[in-house]
Amino acid sequence: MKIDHELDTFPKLLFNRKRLTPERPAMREKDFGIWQTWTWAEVADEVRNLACGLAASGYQRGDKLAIVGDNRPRLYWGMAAAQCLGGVPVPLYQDSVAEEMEYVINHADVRFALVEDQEQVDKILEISERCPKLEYIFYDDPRGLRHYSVKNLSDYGSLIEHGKQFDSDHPEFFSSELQKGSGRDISVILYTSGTTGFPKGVILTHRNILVTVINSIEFDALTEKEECMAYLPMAWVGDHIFSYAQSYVAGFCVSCPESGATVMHDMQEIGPTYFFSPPRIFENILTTVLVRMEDSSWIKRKMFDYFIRVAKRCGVQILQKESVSLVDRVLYFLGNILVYGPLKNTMGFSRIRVAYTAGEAIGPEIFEFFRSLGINVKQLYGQTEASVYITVQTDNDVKADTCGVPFPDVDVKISDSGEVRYKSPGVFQSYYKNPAATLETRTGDGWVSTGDAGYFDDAGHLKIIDRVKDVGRLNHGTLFAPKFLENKLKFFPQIREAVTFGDGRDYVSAFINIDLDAVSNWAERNNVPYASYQELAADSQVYEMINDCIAKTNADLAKDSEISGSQIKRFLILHKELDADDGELTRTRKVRRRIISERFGSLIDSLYSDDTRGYIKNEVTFEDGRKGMMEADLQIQDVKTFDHLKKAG
Amino acid sequence: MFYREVGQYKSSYPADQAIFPLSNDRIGVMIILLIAFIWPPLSGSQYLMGPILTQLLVFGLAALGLNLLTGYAGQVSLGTGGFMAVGAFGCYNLVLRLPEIPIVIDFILAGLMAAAVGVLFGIPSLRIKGFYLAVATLASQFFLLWIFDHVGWFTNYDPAGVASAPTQTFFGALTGEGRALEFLAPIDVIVSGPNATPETKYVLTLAVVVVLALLAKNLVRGMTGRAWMAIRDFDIAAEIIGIRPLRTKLLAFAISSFYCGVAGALYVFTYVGNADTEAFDLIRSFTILFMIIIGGLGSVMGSFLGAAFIVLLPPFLNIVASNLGEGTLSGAALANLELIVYGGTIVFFLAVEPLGFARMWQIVKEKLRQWPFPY
Amino acid sequence: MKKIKTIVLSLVAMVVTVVPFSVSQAQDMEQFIPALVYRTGPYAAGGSGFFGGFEDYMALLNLRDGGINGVKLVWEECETAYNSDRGVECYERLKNQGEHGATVVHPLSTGITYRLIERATADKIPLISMGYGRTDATNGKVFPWVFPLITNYWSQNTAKIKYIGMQEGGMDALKGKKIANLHHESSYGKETVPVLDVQAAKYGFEVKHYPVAHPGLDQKAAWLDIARRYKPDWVILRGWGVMNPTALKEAARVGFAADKIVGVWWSGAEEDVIPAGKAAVGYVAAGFHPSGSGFPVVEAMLDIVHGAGQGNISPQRVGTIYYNRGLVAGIVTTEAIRTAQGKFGTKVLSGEEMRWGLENLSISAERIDELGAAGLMAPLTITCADHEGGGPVKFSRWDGSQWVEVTDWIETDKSIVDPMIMDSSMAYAAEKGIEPRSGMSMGSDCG
Amino acid sequence: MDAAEAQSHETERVRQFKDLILEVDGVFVSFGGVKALQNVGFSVYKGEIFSIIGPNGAGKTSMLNVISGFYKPSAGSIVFDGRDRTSASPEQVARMGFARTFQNIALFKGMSTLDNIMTGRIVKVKSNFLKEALYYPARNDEVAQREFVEGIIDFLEIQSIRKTPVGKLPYGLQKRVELGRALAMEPEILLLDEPMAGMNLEEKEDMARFVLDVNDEFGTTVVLIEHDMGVVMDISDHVVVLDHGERIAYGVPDEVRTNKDVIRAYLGEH
Repeated sequence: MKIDHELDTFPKLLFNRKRLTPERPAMREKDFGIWQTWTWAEVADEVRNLACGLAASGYQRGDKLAIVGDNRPRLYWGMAAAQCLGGVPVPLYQDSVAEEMEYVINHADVRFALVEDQEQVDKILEISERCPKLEYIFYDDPRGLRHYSVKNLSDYGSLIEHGKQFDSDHPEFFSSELQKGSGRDISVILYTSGTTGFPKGVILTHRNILVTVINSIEFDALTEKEECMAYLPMAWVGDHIFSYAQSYVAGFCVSCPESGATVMHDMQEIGPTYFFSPPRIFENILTTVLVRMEDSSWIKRKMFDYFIRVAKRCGVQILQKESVSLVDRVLYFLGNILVYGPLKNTMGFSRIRVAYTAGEAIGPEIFEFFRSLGINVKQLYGQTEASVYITVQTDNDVKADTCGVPFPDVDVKISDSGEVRYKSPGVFQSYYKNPAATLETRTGDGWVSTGDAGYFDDAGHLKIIDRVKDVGRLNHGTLFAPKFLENKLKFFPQIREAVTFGDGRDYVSAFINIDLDAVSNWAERNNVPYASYQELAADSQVYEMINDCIAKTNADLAKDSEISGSQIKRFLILHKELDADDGELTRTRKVRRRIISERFGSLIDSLYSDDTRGYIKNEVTFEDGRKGMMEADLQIQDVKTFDHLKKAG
Repeated sequence: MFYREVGQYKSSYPADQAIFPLSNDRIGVMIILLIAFIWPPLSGSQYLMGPILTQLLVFGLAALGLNLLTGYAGQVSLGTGGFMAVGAFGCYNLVLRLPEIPIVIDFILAGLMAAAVGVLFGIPSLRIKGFYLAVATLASQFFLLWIFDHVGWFTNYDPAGVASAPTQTFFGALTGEGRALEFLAPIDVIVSGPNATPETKYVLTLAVVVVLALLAKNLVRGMTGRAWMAIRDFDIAAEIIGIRPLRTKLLAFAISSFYCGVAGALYVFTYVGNADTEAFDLIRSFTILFMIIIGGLGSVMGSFLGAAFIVLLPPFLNIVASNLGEGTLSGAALANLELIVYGGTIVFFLAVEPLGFARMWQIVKEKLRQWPFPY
Repeated sequence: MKKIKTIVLSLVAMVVTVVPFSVSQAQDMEQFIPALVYRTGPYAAGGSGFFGGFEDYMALLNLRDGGINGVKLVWEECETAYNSDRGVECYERLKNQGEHGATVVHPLSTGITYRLIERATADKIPLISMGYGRTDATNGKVFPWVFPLITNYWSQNTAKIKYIGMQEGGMDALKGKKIANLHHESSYGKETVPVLDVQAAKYGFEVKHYPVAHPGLDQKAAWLDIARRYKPDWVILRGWGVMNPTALKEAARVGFAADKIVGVWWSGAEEDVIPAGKAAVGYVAAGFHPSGSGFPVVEAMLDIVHGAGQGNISPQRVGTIYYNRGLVAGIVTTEAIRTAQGKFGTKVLSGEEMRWGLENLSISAERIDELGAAGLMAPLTITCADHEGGGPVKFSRWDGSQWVEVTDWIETDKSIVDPMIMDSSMAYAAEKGIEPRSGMSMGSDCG
Repeated sequence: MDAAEAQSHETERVRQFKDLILEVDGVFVSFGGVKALQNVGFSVYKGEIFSIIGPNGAGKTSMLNVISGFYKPSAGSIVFDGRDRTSASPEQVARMGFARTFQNIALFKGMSTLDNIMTGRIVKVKSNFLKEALYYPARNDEVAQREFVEGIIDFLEIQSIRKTPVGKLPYGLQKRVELGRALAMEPEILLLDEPMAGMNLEEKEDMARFVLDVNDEFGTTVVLIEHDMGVVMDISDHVVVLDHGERIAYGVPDEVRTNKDVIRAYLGEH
């Protein structure tokens, strides 16, 4: 892949867009009740002013600009502006607590910060004493900040004004800075949340990202006509690639929702053609769909169930243009009018041409559900360190349980220990100020370790089982892949989170988090009184319901000889929701197994004893940030297991 | 179910405030209008065009007029028949005495006459409200009809007091030889009188009603409509934000009467062909009040739905009854059955869905939008 | 519940749009006649009685004779509730039924007649307004399609003044007399105002018009004025429906003698007097036919039609004024069909052929006898120019239980009516730009 | 950078004003024999937050009704910006630059939040009904009003209820919408009739925040009535205390708080 030297950085691409399609929309944001729209020409001019404003404040090449906030156009422009000046944007998770933020700001040597609103300003002011390198804070939304008399704290508007002034005083400055940029420059530093220890700053150059992005645009034939929503955290590599980098190359418009709470509604309005999301979003959508259907009238429910069965039977085949019987085709057509179409409409998925799920494995049932409706969801296996793309599924060759084939220009191999390793033009430069970790991940031969266990199937598709360190074996030798089991459980709308144990044990057992939305809805309809999550979780009827779900999972597991032995024998329902504030989940809501084992050790012991109850007491963080002790005595239930039935022949 | 709203985002306020923000609705309305303009004339059914559709449109327009006053501005009126009569006899006299004027201008002038009369009878609304205002408006009903009954000039001294629509072409006598609009003569058509075709009359009525309905919709979604609704919902609060009560109410009376007046003119010229004061009696006023109650107060579409219900239900029941009841029920029983069903249906809607058809339609639409979900 | 409502509503909406336009297939040799009936509302007695007799007579012909020369008579009712708009709707709905559309229409309402004149003219369907409707339509040259058969309002009025004159002892005695014209405030009620004014001028009496608003229940003020202030010698009651018994009761209340009240024939039915009870005794009303069931044709109705269970009204009402009026309407209508068949052959007639039949209708005394209707109606001859036939009027007095004829047929005064009809109809022709038919002889062939 | 500086906006509100905007002088109001207001007078400075407080039945709402033109005082005068406006009608008062809210919420229940606030722009509209009927001639004006109103919706953080009929909103939000409608009038003086009545502490604080923000961001003079002294004292620049229709104290909050008559009026002895 060759990159034109004229277009080897994102700012250069931006100004290229201004030349090519000045009047096409570049960004939209729902604000003041309508979708405010900016064209490429407007964005380019705004970025120029912004960059000049930064320069006027003393921004130097190589300086880091922290970006904190929800997906707002101005924050994206801030990234581009920093890049214009040869600086490096460092997007931070907007819901990080002050301490997390402090670490990253200090570690990344951040001098400037562009933040969204008063909330973020307050957070940064709180830690500003401990962040001596941080000099300037700019904010987007002046609400409530008008009377803050803090030095070097100023609003976006005055930044732009200064920029205009600076630009007219130094008319050559901007262009020369723009031209100084090269593809080898650092484009962005993205801090990976990491399941253990401090976050690591992944350094990606313009070239890293560009090559991958250009390949991906070719791969999915993306055009400037795509519609895309920017709703995932800006600090996540996925958002950086999909909502920023690809847009600048392909020229499509990126839309920012009004707020986090209105994403689904805003998505329905925009109707993305190109969509990217971690499996969790798809899970949530499916749960919402099923819960809402429960409240529908009997006729509608029957109709829904019937046509979903039809879709299960032939939907995927129709999507993949395989041959399907005429009857099914007609039924599917009918179903499309009555169910699939309206469903996609309410989900905002009607116009989707390409959608990706990545970040972790998606439950096959969930995945098939969306594909059977005719939504072209594909799986992608990637990492921040690879500028996302490692393997990807091609249209019409999609299997629910694989991650597809290696992406163009990417080499993938499986190490002796079963670990997936890869090499690609997108591979990161290093972890910022962490050579040891860099060396550990990207070994001298240029191959990068992913930490995931997997293998290629006969068709050459990569299958990921679990984290290398998490895959274990039961005492009788059966493979124990916790995430695989957990995903199966999480398909049930009643189950929000599951944590399974089994490595080095005699059998598999599980912690369950019920889904409060789904279960409380059920409880209201069945007159089950409850006052809190804790009460609902301890309800015997709820236990029964979950028991059924697990039994169904066991029946499913029994079909496959490899994993039949890992059926779940015992489980309990946790009295609290696993929470990122307690460290039980990562900010991207991945389960932190080690911490959970530590925090709930006594319960795990009970699961592997004959006890019918387990006792636990530990510290929790409440929503308002206070901490407190919580204790509970939880019921433990056995679940029915099944013998593996060998298929005849 | 049929709504596909994905991708219908609004990037400007005019688009957000459009009458039909959803393209589905827009397309639907366009199709309905297209069918309405093309199908009945093609079908050639005079019954469909005349007593069914033209009647519906004429009374729908009158109901719309009353709805602007009662549904939007909250001023109850029982003078609808009177205002229609002003339009009807006004237009009759205009055409009779000034045949040069194109008919559409006559309609507008007739509407303006009704508006002037409406303003006059709206003056008490400053002091009295609700039921008492309704009674006061009765005065206009009686007074106006009395005038038309007793001043022979209005009916051109017809012995039976019947104003019979003269033959009039679209552009009026102005297309006559040597007149200003002579060049339009080849495309001029007869729109009233015995020689006007049902097609012409229907299409003209439809066009007038569509235009007026659009104007009404624009009014009620604009500041005028908001001022009316403010007066309706809370007159003291309306005053405190600078709304002038008298002006606002009188404007409502004027515009409402304008619509009723045009409806009256259409009644004479494109629907029945003639009218006496019987056509605009108190029962008519009540019927139109029923229309907006059943159709939905404060809804432009509801006015027409209510008119459709009141206008179409009797013939519908009559037809159904005479088709089903051949030999099983005597004619008298059938006729009474019709009354029972008719009255029962009205009571049913008043009790079960007091906000009328418009609200029901909204619910249905919401259901279709949420389909297959319940909410 | 809401869902069911939705479904029902959508069904209703569908049916409303579909049903009216399904045209019922006409079968062979059926002459279709619409019946714009009103069986509900304040005027139900008139509508149900008239069409009871009218339909019974058609049923009689069908049952007894197999129709007219083998052509069956069929009809369909449409309820107008005496409402003009609904009358128009019914007319439009029924006018295209039958092989050649409606043969003839009896609007049975002056208001509806007015609304239909232009439509029927355009549709070429004869409109028979027997004893009501637009008087100047008598001029067949201007109104080729409208037939106020037997006798029109103005003619009737001249007979009424003659009757009053007779009671006063000659027309000269009318000089200086005062007559109050208490009329229904509608096109029907107002129709005789001009002719009364003309007669008042001619005979030197004074007339004052008292309009009564629909439905006519509130006449207190009018009667107070009549009895206390105006003190007329005679009151002409031009009422309709419930207005009539109300008027009689009000008259009794203010002490105005019932025998000084002369009613028109829409105020002279049993239903108009029975509710007034004693107040009605002595009241005189005009009529162009008597009541009673003693006529052979009425007896045949009871025997054959009601005997076969195919009556269109309760048997008790057979022979009442309205019933007999419908019967007479049936006779003139079917005789016109017979006349037209004579010219055009035995077949289903078109509206134009029916008009020929009407314009050449001649019912002689012998024919009336043959029909079993002797005494029920006077002989009748219609021509192209004269759509009335100049029928005479009889007066009857209510004796508390039945109508007793008090006069023989009184001829109407053509010398007053004809010029007025000519003026009025020619004014209409001028306003509407109608070229009166010309070149017609008063003979039989109207072309 | 000094974090402590960030708190500077929380410092004591001792502000200086120089221009009088509203002078109420010797106002008497009575209904039948009941004297609602007796010789009440005070002055409001441009840009301040002015509170009228007092126990129940003190005549606070009567005072507000006099200012907003519902009551005509039998004696006394009201001078706004140097002009006497004692006998102006409510609608004239509104057009002069007064906006008010009501204790018992006077929203237009049949309309959405957006439409309710839009009605507040009626005094600013230049188009007329003919232009509106034709739509296009009035469109730019309508859009301009909408833009202004969206700013208020954003300011009051009620975006999510923009198109909800106000009748369906909870009490606290209705109060906010009513405030929004008043703000839409771009008033010189904002009259608030017990804006925090019936609210819980959190809602009260929110409302106090909005009142302060309005005063700060738009420079609007605020005259508010409150029964409860607590929250009001913190945000007011001047306070007048009424009791039984008479003025018993007038001054800056600290003076008023310690006034013996005020303490007595609030502690009882009615």
